[in-house]
Amino acid sequence: MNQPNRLRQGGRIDRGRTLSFTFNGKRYQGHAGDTLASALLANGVDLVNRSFKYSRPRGIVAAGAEEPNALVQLGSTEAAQVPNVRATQQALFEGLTAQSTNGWPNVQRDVMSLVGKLGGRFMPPGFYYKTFMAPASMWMTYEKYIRKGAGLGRSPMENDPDRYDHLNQHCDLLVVGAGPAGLAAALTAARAGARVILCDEQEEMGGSLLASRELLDDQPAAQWAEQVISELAENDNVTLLPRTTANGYHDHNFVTLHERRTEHLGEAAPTVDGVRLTRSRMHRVRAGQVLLATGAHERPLVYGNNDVPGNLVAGAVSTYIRRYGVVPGNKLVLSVSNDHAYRAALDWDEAGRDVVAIVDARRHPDGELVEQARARGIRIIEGSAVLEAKGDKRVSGARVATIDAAAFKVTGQAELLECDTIASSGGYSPVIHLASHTGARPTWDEEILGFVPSLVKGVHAAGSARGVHDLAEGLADGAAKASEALAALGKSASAIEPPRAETIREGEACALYQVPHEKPTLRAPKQFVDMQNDVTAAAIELATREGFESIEHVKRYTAMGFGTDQGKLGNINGMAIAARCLGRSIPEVGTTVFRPNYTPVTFGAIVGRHCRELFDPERYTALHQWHVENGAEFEDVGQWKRPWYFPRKVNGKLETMDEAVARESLAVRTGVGILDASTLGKIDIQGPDAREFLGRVYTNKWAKLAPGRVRYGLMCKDDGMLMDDGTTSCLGENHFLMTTTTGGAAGVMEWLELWHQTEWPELQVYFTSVTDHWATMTVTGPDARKLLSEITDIDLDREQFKFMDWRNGKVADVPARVFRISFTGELAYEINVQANYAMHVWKTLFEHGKKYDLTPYGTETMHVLRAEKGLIIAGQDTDGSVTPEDLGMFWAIGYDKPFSWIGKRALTRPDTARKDRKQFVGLKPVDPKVVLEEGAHIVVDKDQPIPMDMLGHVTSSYYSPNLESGFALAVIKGGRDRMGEKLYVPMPDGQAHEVEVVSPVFIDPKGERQHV
Amino acid sequence: MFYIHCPYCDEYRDEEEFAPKGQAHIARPEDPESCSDDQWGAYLFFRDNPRGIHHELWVHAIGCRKFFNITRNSASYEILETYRMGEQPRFSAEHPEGKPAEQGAAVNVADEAGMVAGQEGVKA
Amino acid sequence: MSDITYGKVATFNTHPDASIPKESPLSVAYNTGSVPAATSGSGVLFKEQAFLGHLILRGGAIVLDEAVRKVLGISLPGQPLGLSLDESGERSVQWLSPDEWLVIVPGGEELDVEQRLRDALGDAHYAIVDVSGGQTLVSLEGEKVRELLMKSTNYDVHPSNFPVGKAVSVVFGKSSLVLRRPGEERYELVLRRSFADYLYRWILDAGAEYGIGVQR
Amino acid sequence: MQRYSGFGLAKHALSHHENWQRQWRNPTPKKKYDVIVVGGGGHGLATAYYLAKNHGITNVAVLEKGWLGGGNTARNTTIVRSNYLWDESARLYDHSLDLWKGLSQDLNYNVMFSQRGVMNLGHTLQDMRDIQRRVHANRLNGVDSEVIYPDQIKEIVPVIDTSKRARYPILGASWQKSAGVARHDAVAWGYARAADALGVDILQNTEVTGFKIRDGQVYGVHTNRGDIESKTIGCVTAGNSGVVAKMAGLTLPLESHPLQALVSEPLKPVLDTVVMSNHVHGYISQSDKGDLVIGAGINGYLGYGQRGSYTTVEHTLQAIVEMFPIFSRVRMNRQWGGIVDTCADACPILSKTKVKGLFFNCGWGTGGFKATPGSGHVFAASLAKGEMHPIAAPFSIDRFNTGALVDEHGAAGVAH
Repeated sequence: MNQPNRLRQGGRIDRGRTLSFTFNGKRYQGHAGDTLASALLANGVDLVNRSFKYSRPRGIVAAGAEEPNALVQLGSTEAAQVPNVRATQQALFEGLTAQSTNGWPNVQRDVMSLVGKLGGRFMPPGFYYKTFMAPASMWMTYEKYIRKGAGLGRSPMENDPDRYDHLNQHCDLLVVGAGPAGLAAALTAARAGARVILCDEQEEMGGSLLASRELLDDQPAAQWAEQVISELAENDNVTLLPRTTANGYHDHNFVTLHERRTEHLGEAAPTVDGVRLTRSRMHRVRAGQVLLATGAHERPLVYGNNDVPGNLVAGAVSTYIRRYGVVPGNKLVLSVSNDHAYRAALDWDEAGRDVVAIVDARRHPDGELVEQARARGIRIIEGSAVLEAKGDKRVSGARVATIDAAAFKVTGQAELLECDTIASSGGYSPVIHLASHTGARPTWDEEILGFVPSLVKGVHAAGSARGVHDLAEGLADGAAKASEALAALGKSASAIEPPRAETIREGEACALYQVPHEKPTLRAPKQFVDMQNDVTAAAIELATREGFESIEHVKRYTAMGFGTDQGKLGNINGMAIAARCLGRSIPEVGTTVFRPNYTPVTFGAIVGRHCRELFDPERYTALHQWHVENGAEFEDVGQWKRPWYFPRKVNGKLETMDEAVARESLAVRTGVGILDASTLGKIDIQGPDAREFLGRVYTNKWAKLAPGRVRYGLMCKDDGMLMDDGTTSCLGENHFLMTTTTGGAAGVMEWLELWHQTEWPELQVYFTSVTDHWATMTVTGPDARKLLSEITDIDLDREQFKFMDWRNGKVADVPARVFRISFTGELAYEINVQANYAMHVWKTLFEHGKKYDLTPYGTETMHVLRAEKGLIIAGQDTDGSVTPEDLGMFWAIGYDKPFSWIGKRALTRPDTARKDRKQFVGLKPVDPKVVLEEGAHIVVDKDQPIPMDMLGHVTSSYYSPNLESGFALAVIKGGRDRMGEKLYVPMPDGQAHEVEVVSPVFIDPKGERQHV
Repeated sequence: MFYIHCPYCDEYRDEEEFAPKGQAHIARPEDPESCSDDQWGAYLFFRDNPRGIHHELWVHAIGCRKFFNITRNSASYEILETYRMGEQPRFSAEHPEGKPAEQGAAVNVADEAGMVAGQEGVKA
Repeated sequence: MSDITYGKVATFNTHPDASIPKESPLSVAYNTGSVPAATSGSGVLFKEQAFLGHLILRGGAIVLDEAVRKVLGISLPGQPLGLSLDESGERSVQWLSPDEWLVIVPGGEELDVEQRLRDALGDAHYAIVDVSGGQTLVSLEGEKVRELLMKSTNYDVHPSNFPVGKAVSVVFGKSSLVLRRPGEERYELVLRRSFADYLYRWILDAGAEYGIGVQR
Repeated sequence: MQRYSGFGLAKHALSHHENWQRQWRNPTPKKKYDVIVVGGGGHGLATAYYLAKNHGITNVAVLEKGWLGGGNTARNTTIVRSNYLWDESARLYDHSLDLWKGLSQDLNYNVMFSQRGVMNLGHTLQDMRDIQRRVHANRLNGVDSEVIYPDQIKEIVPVIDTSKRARYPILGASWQKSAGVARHDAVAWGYARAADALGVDILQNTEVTGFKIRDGQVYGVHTNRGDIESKTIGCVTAGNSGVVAKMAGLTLPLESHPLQALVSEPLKPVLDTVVMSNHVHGYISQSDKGDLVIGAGINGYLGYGQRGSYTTVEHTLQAIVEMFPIFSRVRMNRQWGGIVDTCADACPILSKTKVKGLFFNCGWGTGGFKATPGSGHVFAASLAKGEMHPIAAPFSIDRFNTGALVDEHGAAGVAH
């Protein structure tokens, strides 16, 4: 028989469907409905991994999300690799390929285990902090070797073939967990007509009912679950999400649910009708109310060598037997502190295998299940516990003795019981993780010996999740809590009548966490608390001895709870041990704080479809396609794609940027060029107080700007620093069109609204963004008038249509507003048309522009041309610490305006008024071939030793084919008083370029060219 | 991930649609020129920064684009109320349970026409 | 002169002769992206209503209501997030904010509507802005539209929260748009021109699993 | 103090680790100290240590309302670098970097300062201008820093996507080889142990509830464990500074915001350096345990909840997967949040106040961890002398009134 531990019958697997899989290179078989863990156990695979620090052999301990050991690397191809998959949560599929994450050369014969065995005692908690300090220079070398041991699984080295997405959900009630309480809750809410989402992390909904011994309405509990689920599935207002983990609980009832849509089907998502399914989906749920029916995790007992394969938690044993038809061994010793766990022995017994003994820490256990076990003749060893497991790669025996739990000591002679499996139960910890994500601190409940969740507004817990472990009570609790939750929304829902469940009388549990050993903890065999991080009881004891008294300190010093399981099995035991060492109670030691995620979540699922070509919007102008077709290189400006330059093929070779820019700039200075300026922000401003408003937000004056005229303005924040600039045109007495920088558009729009809505609501003015409505084409250069006159009815006569005028008319038969403004210093017309017609106008300009060699240019040439004119680019020549005065733009500062405009007051602060502030100047390299590096700094003394005194930096720098020289703009301390001074720009190679401080206006200082 | 009741759209909307804009009720001094440097610095930079109940300015950036105020607990993140520009909060550090009705939320601008009128006193 | 000055405000007829070619904001998407054909199995049908007239109306509700009724025969939506249509369904007024509405009319009507509104409004304080070149209307129909919307926006599009006659500005992918519900089976999106290509690609990607089809 | 060494460790192993001493005492508060440091995080403990070690002032109490090192020290992404733009900040952070280099030996506590290099990527032309500007300034200030380009980036970080495919292709980066990461908890513990050994009283679970001030001079604090007197008090309370200042009747020019971070599951080593991107907004390194340590952005609202918005985490991971598409199948283990006190100019406050004897060291925003030794060092000197140390002087509160801000925003939108 190739699945030695598989029972002939029972369980919820489909024996008719056999699946093959590969683990550590060896092929095995399992069945549909198996998890990888149940299939491995069915095949008698004990050793699934090596531990992280000591490389100890490890087996499967649990059956769900709490599993600390069985982490595997999944995937048969490089691209499909998934690290650290929990075998207990991975559904088996045909062809599944997995490997242990640790162990070299393999998990059976691991070289590092020698280090673990011999060196383990040299690695107490904090050993890194105490060693590797000498000599100081060696640390990086030591660390290189330490890093070699890092990590569990490995990242794929190829790109993910899979896709992910998000679904935004809203509901009245989100029920997390489809066990008894969750199902009762969902049914209650659904029948009341509420919008319900029910999610459950497992392959199949039903939770503990799927492996329960109890009957509901005289049928197996799983049948009741099936009936409820099918009723819910029929209901349009209910969304059922199996294989879906509620992984994070965020503020105001925002819960993320991670649905694994295809991980049970294969290592990569299948393709259906030519469309690849999304591998997983994040449901971003905003719930009116949330009901947590997340159940409880069983706590294992902490005893010597409790990590040897064959040690399991008791409930997992039942789950494997009842749900998967797998008995994970032959001879069981069960060590318990409570009645509930007796089920494991009963199930084991019914599976036809040998229960060696039940070792009960209580002196006189007396519940119904105890009686049942006794009645079957199972040996019950009272007042005792397993002190220590024997065995290396599999349990071979259990040392058992009577103990005094309260006094923490062994009171009797140890007896060695031969066995291959030890199951233990120290009680049940409600799964409080999600409730704790909200910041609410859980509280210790002495009656159930566990933390119960504190709940913020809108959150409820039911069933085991709040310590109501009895089945009948849990069902009723779920229904009652759902009805309370809906009442909080003002909806009435009467709790459903729960199915009949027998009530099993259970005896009182006793508190037992770490089992005492004959030897003191520091000398006893290793007693593991957090198996994934190899944290032992001794480590916790040592931490407390060294003064780490807060549980947070203990956790951080020992790394307890920092694994991928976040201490689901170990944290409470660890706290109990810390409490014992410190002589305090568990609640005095503290609570544990859980953070999202409940279980790890694929980055891809969090990213969703916001990746690759949809990572961030690309904004296009109406002329984008022309730019692409004409070979433009693009620059990212905000989210816009702007043409950067248009390289031409010259002699079969594509121009470099420098070549293209030189050609483009000369074309503008000598002929005519054209720029797509549509990305500039444009804001329509209407209202009787529009003019007053402009006067308050701009530094300069607006009172007298007449319709038909345009003015340049500077905008500051109230700290006096330049924020944005642009031109504003007067369209009518009460009507203006403001332009902003491309990057500043949204910010300026919000800025205007902010001031209007919060400070000056009495001003009658409205702002509307028209950035996308208008396409803007700048035709500029000495031939601009000639070209434009061919296709417009506007009178372009220099006297009729002056610099800083705007006119309207038709361009290429399309109604247009034309602004005679210039960012190049040349004659320029900015043509604005409704964007739908832009392509026609643009193409018509090129048809007529052929004879003038109309040259399209991009942002780089625009930068060169404007820099030659000394025109700033806000955000490049300024950086949030530059005032209009620093820029020397006194002509644009209305000192005597009646209203104290935004930014004015700040200019007179002591530092802002300093005379030696950094001021905007031009720089001319003494060697004309030199193009200074943008960002380079300027010094007086090039030979000054480091640190050098920096005067300022180069903000813009280019080669100018017009000047036949490099030139730059800069901000320099006291720059305006340094005209003609020779300064230096030191470079990394030790050279220093000599530069002369000059006016920032390099071409046409009188502005004659733009006025022609 | 806050769920914020926009007092203008009159419904709860996700935090992603909103942008926080700092402490609420900071009025620009009426006469900046007569402010001392310290007074101007206080207006620009110095903030209450309380742990607990706090009034803050938000804008429904992707939505109605209106600015409004939120009274929120900066430790628990619970939102106690949202209110329009020009209105006064009902909840505050002094009145964590809310002011009695006759003093609080005096201006409740229900109709759109009252909008502009309701904005008077914005600077308070 | 295309500008006509209304008192102290300029209006502008943006339209040339009908013979002049025009391009909608989705032209790049159509020309360079994929345009899947609609089939009987398409769970979502995407159809652009290009070249409509879009106007932004600013002002007090009471003042505007009368003028809008007079000019368009539609009442200004009485509630926030309201959407009113005329009988033909071709003209609509949508609440955007307490003092802002979006009017959509058949293409070419916008200047006439603006001028008639201005005539009706006289000296009141208001603003009307033509934004027709800056946005486009898209309709989505089909049984999977709601799920596609859920993939794209965090707004609750369940009929109980988003009934016919409602319209909202929402986050959509990493951009934003106006989402409208003019009829039981029909949803509308108002896309900003510069984001249209991104939004189109987003919608096609989200709709792939529903066999989305584009009607042109 | 019990000296730590590899040899000592071996000796302890043989005695089953039964003889380790406490790393710090749990003393009873005295009535009076020469100096009180409020706040037992990295900066506060460093301040106390340097007061004792460099200035011979050992009658010092550190008052910590919770557990030492439990605030931002325990919550940051441990990046240590000094390539700041402005002279003032470069001096401060480079002073700190110098101290980092010998810190393990100085404290006899391995803080695992690992100089694996930090790169700040540029994705736009303006990014590159800012990077050039900062690197040039660094060089002239004597700070290790260079500009590198995609080929070099790919060589240092083979798993990064430097292709043109990206929405915002990588154009270059600034690269500080001597920068790196350190083990955050160890820094707090190392300082605590060393300060304690010099006589400093570290008082955990001791919360300041008010200040005793007479005639404009501070002379003590009220705490939940009784009043404690001192005429020199330094508040090093990070995110809680606004709340503490209020107790002394002061308002500070800062706000406390949530800042989040997250880690992946542990992976075999795949990323050896720290990679930061201002533009797509995310930063990442891999710890010695194998976790990818990822920093998310700051939220714009006030928040003392140690939680932030989920969208911030989403955006950060989008950025990480954009830069490292192979990480798409890697899984996020855990996220958490801290409270960062931020000033308008993204620079700290190291300052006297209107109350004589009361000093503040705060406003480190998102970048405090790297400054821990330097901040403690200059703040201790300032407390000892009653006058701000020259490196600290530019960071006075007055700058918010005079306008002399040290605006690091342009240079470090992700100022970690």
